Amino acid sequence: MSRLAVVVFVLICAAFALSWAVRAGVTGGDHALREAFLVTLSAFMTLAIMSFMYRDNPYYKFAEHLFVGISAAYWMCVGFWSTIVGNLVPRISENLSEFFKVPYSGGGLDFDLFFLPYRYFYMIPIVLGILLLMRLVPKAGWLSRWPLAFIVGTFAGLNLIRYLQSDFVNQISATFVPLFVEWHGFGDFIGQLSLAADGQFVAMMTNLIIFLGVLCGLIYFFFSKEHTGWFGGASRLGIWILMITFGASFGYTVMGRISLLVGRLTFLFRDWLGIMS
Amino acid sequence: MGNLGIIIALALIGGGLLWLLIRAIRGKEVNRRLIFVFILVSVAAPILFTITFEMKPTPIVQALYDKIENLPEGSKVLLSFDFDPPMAPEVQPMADVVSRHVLAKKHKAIFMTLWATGQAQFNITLEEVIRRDFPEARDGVDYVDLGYKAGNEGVLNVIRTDFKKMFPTDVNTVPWDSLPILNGVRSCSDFDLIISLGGGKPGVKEWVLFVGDPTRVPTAGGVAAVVAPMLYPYYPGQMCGLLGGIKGAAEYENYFRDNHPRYAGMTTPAMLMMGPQTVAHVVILAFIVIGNVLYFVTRRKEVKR
Amino acid sequence: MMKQQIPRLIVLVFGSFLLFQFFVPHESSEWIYEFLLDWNIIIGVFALAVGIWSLFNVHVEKIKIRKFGWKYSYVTVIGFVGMVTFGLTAQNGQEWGWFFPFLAAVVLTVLMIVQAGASKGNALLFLGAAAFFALAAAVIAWLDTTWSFYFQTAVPLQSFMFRRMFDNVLVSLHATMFSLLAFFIASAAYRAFRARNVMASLLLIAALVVMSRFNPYLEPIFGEQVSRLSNWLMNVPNLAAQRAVIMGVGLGMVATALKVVLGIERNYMGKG
Amino acid sequence: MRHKLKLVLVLVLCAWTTAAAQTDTVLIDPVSAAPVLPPPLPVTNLQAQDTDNDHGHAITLTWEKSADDGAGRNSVLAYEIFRWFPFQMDVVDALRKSVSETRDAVRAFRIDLPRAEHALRELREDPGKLRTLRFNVARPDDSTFQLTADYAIRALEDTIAFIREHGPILKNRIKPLQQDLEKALAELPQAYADYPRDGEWRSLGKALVGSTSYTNTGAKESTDKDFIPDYTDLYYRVEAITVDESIRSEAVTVGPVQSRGQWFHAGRVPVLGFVLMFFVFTLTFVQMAKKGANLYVRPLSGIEAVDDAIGRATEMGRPILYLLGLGDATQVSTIASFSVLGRVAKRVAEYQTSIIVPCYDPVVMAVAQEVVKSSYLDAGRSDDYKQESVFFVTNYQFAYVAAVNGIMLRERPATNIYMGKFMAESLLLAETGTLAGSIQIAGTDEIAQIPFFIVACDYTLIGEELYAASAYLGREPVLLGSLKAQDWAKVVIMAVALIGMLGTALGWPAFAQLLQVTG
Repeated sequence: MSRLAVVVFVLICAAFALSWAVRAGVTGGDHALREAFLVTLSAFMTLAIMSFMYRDNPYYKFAEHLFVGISAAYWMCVGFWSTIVGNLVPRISENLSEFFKVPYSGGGLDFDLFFLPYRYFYMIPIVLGILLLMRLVPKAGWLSRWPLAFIVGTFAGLNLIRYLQSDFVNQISATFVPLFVEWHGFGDFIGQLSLAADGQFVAMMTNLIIFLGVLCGLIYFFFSKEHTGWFGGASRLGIWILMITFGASFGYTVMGRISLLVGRLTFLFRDWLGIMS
Repeated sequence: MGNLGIIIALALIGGGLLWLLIRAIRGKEVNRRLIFVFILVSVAAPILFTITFEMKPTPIVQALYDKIENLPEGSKVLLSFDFDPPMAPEVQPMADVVSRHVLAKKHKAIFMTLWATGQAQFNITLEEVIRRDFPEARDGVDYVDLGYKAGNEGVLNVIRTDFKKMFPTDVNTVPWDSLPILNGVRSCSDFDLIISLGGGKPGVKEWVLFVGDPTRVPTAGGVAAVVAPMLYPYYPGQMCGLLGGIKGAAEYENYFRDNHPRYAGMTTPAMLMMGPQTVAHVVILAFIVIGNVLYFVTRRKEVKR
Repeated sequence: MMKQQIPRLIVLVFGSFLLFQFFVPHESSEWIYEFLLDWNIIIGVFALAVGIWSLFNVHVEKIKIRKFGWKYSYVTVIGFVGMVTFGLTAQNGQEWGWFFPFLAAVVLTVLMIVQAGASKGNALLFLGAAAFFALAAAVIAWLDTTWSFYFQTAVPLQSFMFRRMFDNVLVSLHATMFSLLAFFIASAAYRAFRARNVMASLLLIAALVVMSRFNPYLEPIFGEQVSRLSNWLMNVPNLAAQRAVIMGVGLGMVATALKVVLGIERNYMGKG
Repeated sequence: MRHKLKLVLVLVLCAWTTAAAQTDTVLIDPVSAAPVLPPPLPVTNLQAQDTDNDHGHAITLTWEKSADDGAGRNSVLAYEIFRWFPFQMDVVDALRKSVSETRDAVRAFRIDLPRAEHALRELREDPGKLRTLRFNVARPDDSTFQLTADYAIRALEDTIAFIREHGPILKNRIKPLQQDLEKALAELPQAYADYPRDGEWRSLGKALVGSTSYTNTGAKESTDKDFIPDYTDLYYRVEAITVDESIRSEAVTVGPVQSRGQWFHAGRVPVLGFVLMFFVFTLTFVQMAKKGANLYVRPLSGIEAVDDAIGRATEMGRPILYLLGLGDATQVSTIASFSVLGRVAKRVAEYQTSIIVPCYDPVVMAVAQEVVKSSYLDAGRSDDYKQESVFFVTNYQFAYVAAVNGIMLRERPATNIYMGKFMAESLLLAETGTLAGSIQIAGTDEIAQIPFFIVACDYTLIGEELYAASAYLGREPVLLGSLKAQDWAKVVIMAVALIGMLGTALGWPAFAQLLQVTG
């Protein structure tokens, strides 16, 4: 650790200690010290992460590693409560759920399946889970493929069908837009031809563009045909439309990202430094 | 004082950009860290010295507003808080204003969350909106919080057919059957409107795909700007309205406040946030311009060589 | 056979079941469907354990081989153990009693175990120390009544320390990390939005139009047209492209899922 | 035109009837006005059948409007629907209620006891603790009452004693109650069969004026309120009611009708059609491929980059960073990413460079370890495989990002490959990668994130290309065959879309309706 680093460290500690003291003074009331400390702590974390924008440094490393540890623990605790206590226990045994004080969801009356109370069948996933733990045993590691296969398999089937319906059939039928909006014959069409945004012509053009856009987009995704000739043209049009879209949604996103920064800075200015109302 | 500050800040930014432009014409790249500094200033300044504007709602925002406005009094509206503190700056304002609107129209509000972190977010809305603006609203009668259940889309798949199975009690472990507000609610089909507020996964898209589509219940959303474009294809067919990012929230706040004088004094975080938005957008636009100037200059030089 | 065929069979059976379950509204199929979803949740519980184990392995390994920045691994371990402790205990009353000594003892126990794992040779010494600290922790837990373990109700998740660590450390770290995007999006825009070719230019122009639309100040300058144009971009080309991509992705997903169910694609499953 | 006429007619009628009513009420006092409004005519042709495409426990009623609905005297306000309930249902409900209540009580006791005891201990030690007591003691209901320490102690003692005494009793009461409930439920079918003895008609709700159908959906669990048993004779009754609830048409009864679950969902036929189409396509083309039909695939720059990238890493002697994204093992994009990982890892093993795979989800990690291991096995370098190279970081989005960013800046990988499901972190990762000077190849189906990858990465696989990637890298005929199948599916989509489009355009919506998925 170089001398400079030590000096910087000392300075930073001093600065935050000071801000802690000031904050405590400002807030007052009982637990003032504690509350002030917590705010200062989170301000420190904020700045430690932001220092990454300059370059990688010990403070960022510290924050990063703490982040990993705490978040893993948080995820584990929540998982424990919501999954084990919240979902597993109430389903397998009444006594256990009484011990964990969660409502027993097996229902007062369970019915038999193959002459066994059906909750016994929850032993199967538990066994699968134990097989998953077999990974930790080098010799029996391959056993863990069974639960993995189960998870992957079930959800492959599930997603297959759900996406087929929603991303597919529904989207296709959504492309069935009327080409001729309120069509009353050609003469009529010529008669009131206008470029008004809500006019008939514009509406028809819009529908047409959308439809062609979808087709070209799909053509771009063709893998087993050379993109040459009219086909190539269409696919180029397709990728152009895609690019426009991506540009647009990039532009749209900037807003959101800035909001987040606003959120953080507001915290620093208002809750920590107290220099804004 | 505020004005002075903002003027100085803007002058600083403008001058700096001009200088960078000149350097660009001379063919000098802009240092990454310099860009960061500019962004920091352009966001920080408008926060310290506030600016706000009036704005009118875009149709897709209007659609959600009208939907809530026109539901018969006492309809059951399900609001799902599918976001977390980091996303909160964007989504919390929507959650607040939409909840306020729902309760103001005397609808029955049923709150839940698919994110472990959503519960804390709801508590904020509970304090800031429900307890403050609607002291008369009773828990379990006018609104109820069902809390969080793990399982993401799994939860949706279950509650689509059987709500009680996933939520046997509300967040305060009051049993389902003793909550009057939930009388006649068996599955998601029994709601008149489903609103998911979130920006991640599971979020609005999952609600539409796993619940909205199969049950044909009108579904709307308030989302972080990043996912908004992705949801446009679902409107108006599979969704009945969408608030995209802080602008959507600001428009909604503005429109709601103008049409419900009773809440004229309400907080409008989203509208306040439009100030930094504006300046930062200008700065980024400027940087894009500078980048292109630089590009053409360098290319001309290469051509010369 | 056991290593390959059975997993493949499992995938085929459950995959195709859930595939056709969709078309069978009957109660019994519904019931099995929900039952299977429960199974997945339950298996997830055990996955948790695997994850934690791996986490510890990584850091023990780092410390063992003195990998660059190994010292920080202690931070991770301490943070983890501390947070877990907060997540399983809660105060009974207002005062803290011996909670923090207990916390220290627990942390030290785990650290000693980690050391034992990382050390070459004198592992027993560390294990001994671990045992000692564990004993200390146990004694405190036994005697001190100001706080207690809550395995029964989710009280600890609302407990003071857990919530505070979440609100003041986890959230601020998370939110800050997220907000860095504001900077990166700017630098990325500066670096990449250059009219090199048609595609890049389209990307650039679309972005410019949409961005300048979210901007009350630019309204008078560019006029109504820009916001109308950006609305058009959002509603027409965006809609078309999104739809095309969604369909393509849906197609890819369906194909992949089908390959998995049919056992054509089994790269995700180890061999040998 | 004709509709318009009808409408006008109806309006006139309404106007006339209401006007008539007006004058009447004006003439004579409201009390004797009641009989003036005669009961409306009943509904006709009332039908009841099991609801289609459901899991049972639901009955749909259909009828033809009363002659006075919208026409005639136009006096109908709504239709009230009744079902015949055997009194046995009340018995069941009562039992069910007491079971659940007893359960709740027992649970509450179990939670309260330790707290009460602790509170008592605290108070005994120091009465001053009364302020911060974590237990609200029972107190008399009058505003002047002041809570004192010894009152609280006494109250707590009472509470504890009460719980200690009654807790076990209640607990023992649950089982017998349940048995009674089961017995009662067992007798339910008989009770229904006894129609019309020992039962009564109860209102289910109202259907608005003008409506001609009502669906009575019940719970499927016999333990639930409003549970409708399947395969049981049910009887329904519909009455037309007027503004004055007491004036209603005579009831029309229908029954017996039984509800049952269906074994096939007719509304989802189109989906089934597509599933079958996929089956056929995939299988045919896979067969063709196996027979060795040569299958052209157009080049994808992103894919070709992979090889060079690995070569580059080898030259620089730096590792390759492969990220599977935030998806869990259940997501298809993650599965696709697994197979890409397999290919990449094989190459890595052949070139004898190293690969780092930080994972976000333990299950994904487990699978990824299997994948990488077996790829090393295929490359014949199983002893080079290090389990630590595939590890779990944390299951918390931005903590994961923070850690990965750290890895990028410290290990300085020559190449970063992002394949799978990515969320907001995409740009964070990609920009950091650029800072670290790595070649970056990305592929995701998260449309919202593609722009960022396009902007910050050297090569990007857009949407479906991610799913094609493994086939491209593997070059196995089987997988190429499935690519071909996907393309043909696209052709079908386009054809269908075109036909549907023209169909709607030429006012022939039948085709579009074919594709309507209901429910």
